[in-house]
Amino acid sequence: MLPITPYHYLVLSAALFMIGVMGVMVRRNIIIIFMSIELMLNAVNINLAVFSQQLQNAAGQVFAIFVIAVAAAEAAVGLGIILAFYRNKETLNIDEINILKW
Amino acid sequence: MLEAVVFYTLAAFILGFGVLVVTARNTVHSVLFLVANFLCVAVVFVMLAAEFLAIIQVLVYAGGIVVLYLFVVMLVNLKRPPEAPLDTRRQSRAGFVLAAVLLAELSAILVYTAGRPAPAPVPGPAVAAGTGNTEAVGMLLYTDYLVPFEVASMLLLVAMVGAIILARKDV
Amino acid sequence: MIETFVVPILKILVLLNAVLVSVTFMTLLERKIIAWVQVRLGPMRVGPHGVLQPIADAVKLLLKEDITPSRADKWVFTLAPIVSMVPALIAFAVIPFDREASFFGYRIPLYIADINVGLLYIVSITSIGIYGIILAGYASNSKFPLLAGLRASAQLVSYEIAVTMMLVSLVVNAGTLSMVGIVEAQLQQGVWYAFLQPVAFVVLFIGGLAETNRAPFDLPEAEQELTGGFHTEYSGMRFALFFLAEYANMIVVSAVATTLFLGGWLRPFPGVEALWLLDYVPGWLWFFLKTFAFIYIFMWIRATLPRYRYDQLMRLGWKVLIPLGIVNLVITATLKVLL
Amino acid sequence: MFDTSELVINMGPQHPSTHGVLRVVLRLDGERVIDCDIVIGYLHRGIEKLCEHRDWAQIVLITDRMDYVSAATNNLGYVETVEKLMSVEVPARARYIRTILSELQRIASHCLWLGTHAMDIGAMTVFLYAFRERELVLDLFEEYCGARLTYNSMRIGGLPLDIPPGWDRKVRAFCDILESKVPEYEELLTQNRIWRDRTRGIGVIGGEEAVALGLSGPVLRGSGVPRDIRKDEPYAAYADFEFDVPVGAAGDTYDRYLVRMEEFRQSMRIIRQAIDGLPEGPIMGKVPRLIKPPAGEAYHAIESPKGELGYFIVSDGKSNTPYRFRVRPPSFCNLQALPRLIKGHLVSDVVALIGSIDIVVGEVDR
Repeated sequence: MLPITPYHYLVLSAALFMIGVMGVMVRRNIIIIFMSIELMLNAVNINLAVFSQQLQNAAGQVFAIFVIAVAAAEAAVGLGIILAFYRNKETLNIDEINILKW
Repeated sequence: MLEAVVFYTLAAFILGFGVLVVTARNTVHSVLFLVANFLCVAVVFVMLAAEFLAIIQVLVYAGGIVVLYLFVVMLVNLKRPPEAPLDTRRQSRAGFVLAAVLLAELSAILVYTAGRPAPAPVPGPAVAAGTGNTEAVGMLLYTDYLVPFEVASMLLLVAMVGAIILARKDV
Repeated sequence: MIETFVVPILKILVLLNAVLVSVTFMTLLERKIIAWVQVRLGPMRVGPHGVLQPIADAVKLLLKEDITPSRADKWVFTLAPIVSMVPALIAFAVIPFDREASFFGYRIPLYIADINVGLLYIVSITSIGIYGIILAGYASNSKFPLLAGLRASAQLVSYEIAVTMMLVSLVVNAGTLSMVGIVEAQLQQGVWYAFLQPVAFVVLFIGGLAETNRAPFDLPEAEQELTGGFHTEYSGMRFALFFLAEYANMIVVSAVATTLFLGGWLRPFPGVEALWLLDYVPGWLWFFLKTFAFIYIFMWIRATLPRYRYDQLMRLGWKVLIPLGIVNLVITATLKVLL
Repeated sequence: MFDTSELVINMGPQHPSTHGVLRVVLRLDGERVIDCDIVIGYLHRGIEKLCEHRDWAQIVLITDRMDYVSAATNNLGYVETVEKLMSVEVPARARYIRTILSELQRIASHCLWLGTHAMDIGAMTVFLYAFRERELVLDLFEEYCGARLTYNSMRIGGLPLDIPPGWDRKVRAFCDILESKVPEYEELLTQNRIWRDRTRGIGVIGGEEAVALGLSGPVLRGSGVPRDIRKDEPYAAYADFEFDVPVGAAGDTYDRYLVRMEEFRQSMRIIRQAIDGLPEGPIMGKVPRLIKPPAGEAYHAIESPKGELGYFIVSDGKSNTPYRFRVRPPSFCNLQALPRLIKGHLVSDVVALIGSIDIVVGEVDR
């Protein structure tokens, strides 16, 4: 086994990102799509942490913390919208959430 | 050696749980795999000497955001059967293709840069020996990144108000 | 080799066993204490004064049929008790019982790890424990547990905010996040933080009651309303795990409160030289005495107070404790800057 | 908070807080109760019909089984109704002892109510304290008639037994004990912040509406209506004693609680007066060996611990069984206020309200 370099982490991050993209594209359940977005954000966070360590600069971690804060805001509002929507339409399928009016 | 073992195990778990999040038939299981995934990512952060980030990851992501997801899924799941896992129409095939293209692009970047020397360290704030990175992160947050920090707090406040308004019955 | 592997593993084994055994006997302790409050005797049949009752209970629960409801989500149903038990146990990793003790010539610190984010570690680990209750509520596929699960998630998430807020003002005083560091800071400043931060202390105690689902905040398992709450559908050992997790959490909260506010292994009035006689009592004994006092108060409260209602609980959390936390934090920080 | 749909929950018939086999079907919006249905009948034993096939003296024993935590008042209501039908004069001593017994019974019943009500709201110590005192009452009953729950303690025309020697002293001693214990309960509950938060403003019902719903007993008096049959239409020996009728003001769960707590004190007051003034004399009036009331009908109500317990009995004057036997049980009539009281409150309040109404399912279903 080779020593673990930042490239290993980057590949891991890319693969995780890819899984997230796949989830967004393939799944139709809006909650799953939200979770796939969270996966992608996590992949980004891994990247930031790796670069932070590589460059000996904590700013990368600060960015990761901002990402988490934004993810929290996104989850709160997004799930609020989902619930409000679900109350009216009784569906979570994103294909049926395409009319922007009800 | 130990690092390699831990890394590969973690990587396997992270990717495995990631795939399960996307493919699980039951949304609640999906959320659970997401939690497991986040916990593994937190361990990766510890390996990268970012303890504070790891803790925040567990506290905010696993302990806060995903609880919210679970909450919503439980409420929504009360009445309906789980949906079919994958969309069988063309769209899903297109999704696979697009994702593969993106993967190819990213790996191309990696391959392209693989031979180059690693960039030199950028001097950050001085980290006193033995105190870990919590102080460093805190220092940065409250000095250089004070404005973004305040903006983030405003964002959270607005999100909170928005969520409360959205969740009200009489929208 | 011995230093890096054998000693920590031994410590972990000893601690795990100690926690599990004390958790088992805490069930007896609670029954006895409540019985005495209620002018009863409590368990008396198994062993002298019922001291073997926990063992009898454990055997009974182990031998009982372990029922999984047919419409339950089997995997999650099995996972839930484990998820609630594990965080309670691993939280002990950073709790310092004493500075160090000597065994056969070795000077061994009486804690498993002293990480520099120890306090945050505990907060984050306990936030994972919520999943056990929510998942149990969901997986049972039954209405009472579901209601309990919803109650629990809302309750725990909101009280966590208040407690964390208070911990922040404590950290402002201590200047460190390490559990050992916090105790040392109390030694240096010569005062228990319970006297320096009385508001934080009280709120942490109330929040601790809420986070361990103890009376008067035991809504998720309110027997009279929800017929047992989230563990209605559980039986046998899985039920026992929930029970043990609750008690283990109680120990964690008590131990954390002791470390943070009552000076951990320090003797009372660590700054007063005149009480040097107290230094002869070993530190870990002080620690256990203080922790026990906390646990006793937990049980005492359970025997005395009625139960809050869900909306009152949320009101208390959001409209009293959290604003109190913010005010306390602002005052602490201001004083810290000015002084 | 986040809810999307109504949830229907079955509370009971097996549920720790429905006080027996009561089934309450709740329709919830989140934790808020939109509506509720009460399903009764799980404990129906056909007592009224059964009584129409037993002769007059045997029925006393069946009435024990209605409100089984308050058997003596059930007996009293029945025997007084038959006495009214037959126009029998009951000797003073018997009437005094009956009064003592029914007030002791009231204390026992209120102890049970207090214990279970507090337990439902989560104060489990009060439960054991209240049961400790109830046990003393049961001891007194055991000494008087040998039974601890279903006493069969009265006869048409009087009493089966005179009080045992020294019993009056023990009753007085019990009153002294209880006198010191009631403040103990109050200390745990009345001023307790959580208790007040849990009971104040819960299940408010105004006086007029309470009357319209046919409520009686402490539930009615909690709403401020000073209706007490002991005072308004005195029976047994109540006319000879001084006592107050406590009333509430707000008509909520807390006021109903206060009313019952005050009734503990008033009951002790009545018992003490009765013991002091206990006349000598026979304990049985003049009744024929074979009881056969003349043709006619009678309705007679007494104030049982739970409210107005009325018996309506028709005799055809020929057979030695009642022609028609009908009970107006206070629990049943009070229970019908539950849906009205519950609406808009939370699940936790449901148990507080069921406790506050103080039902015994044996009496509801008969």
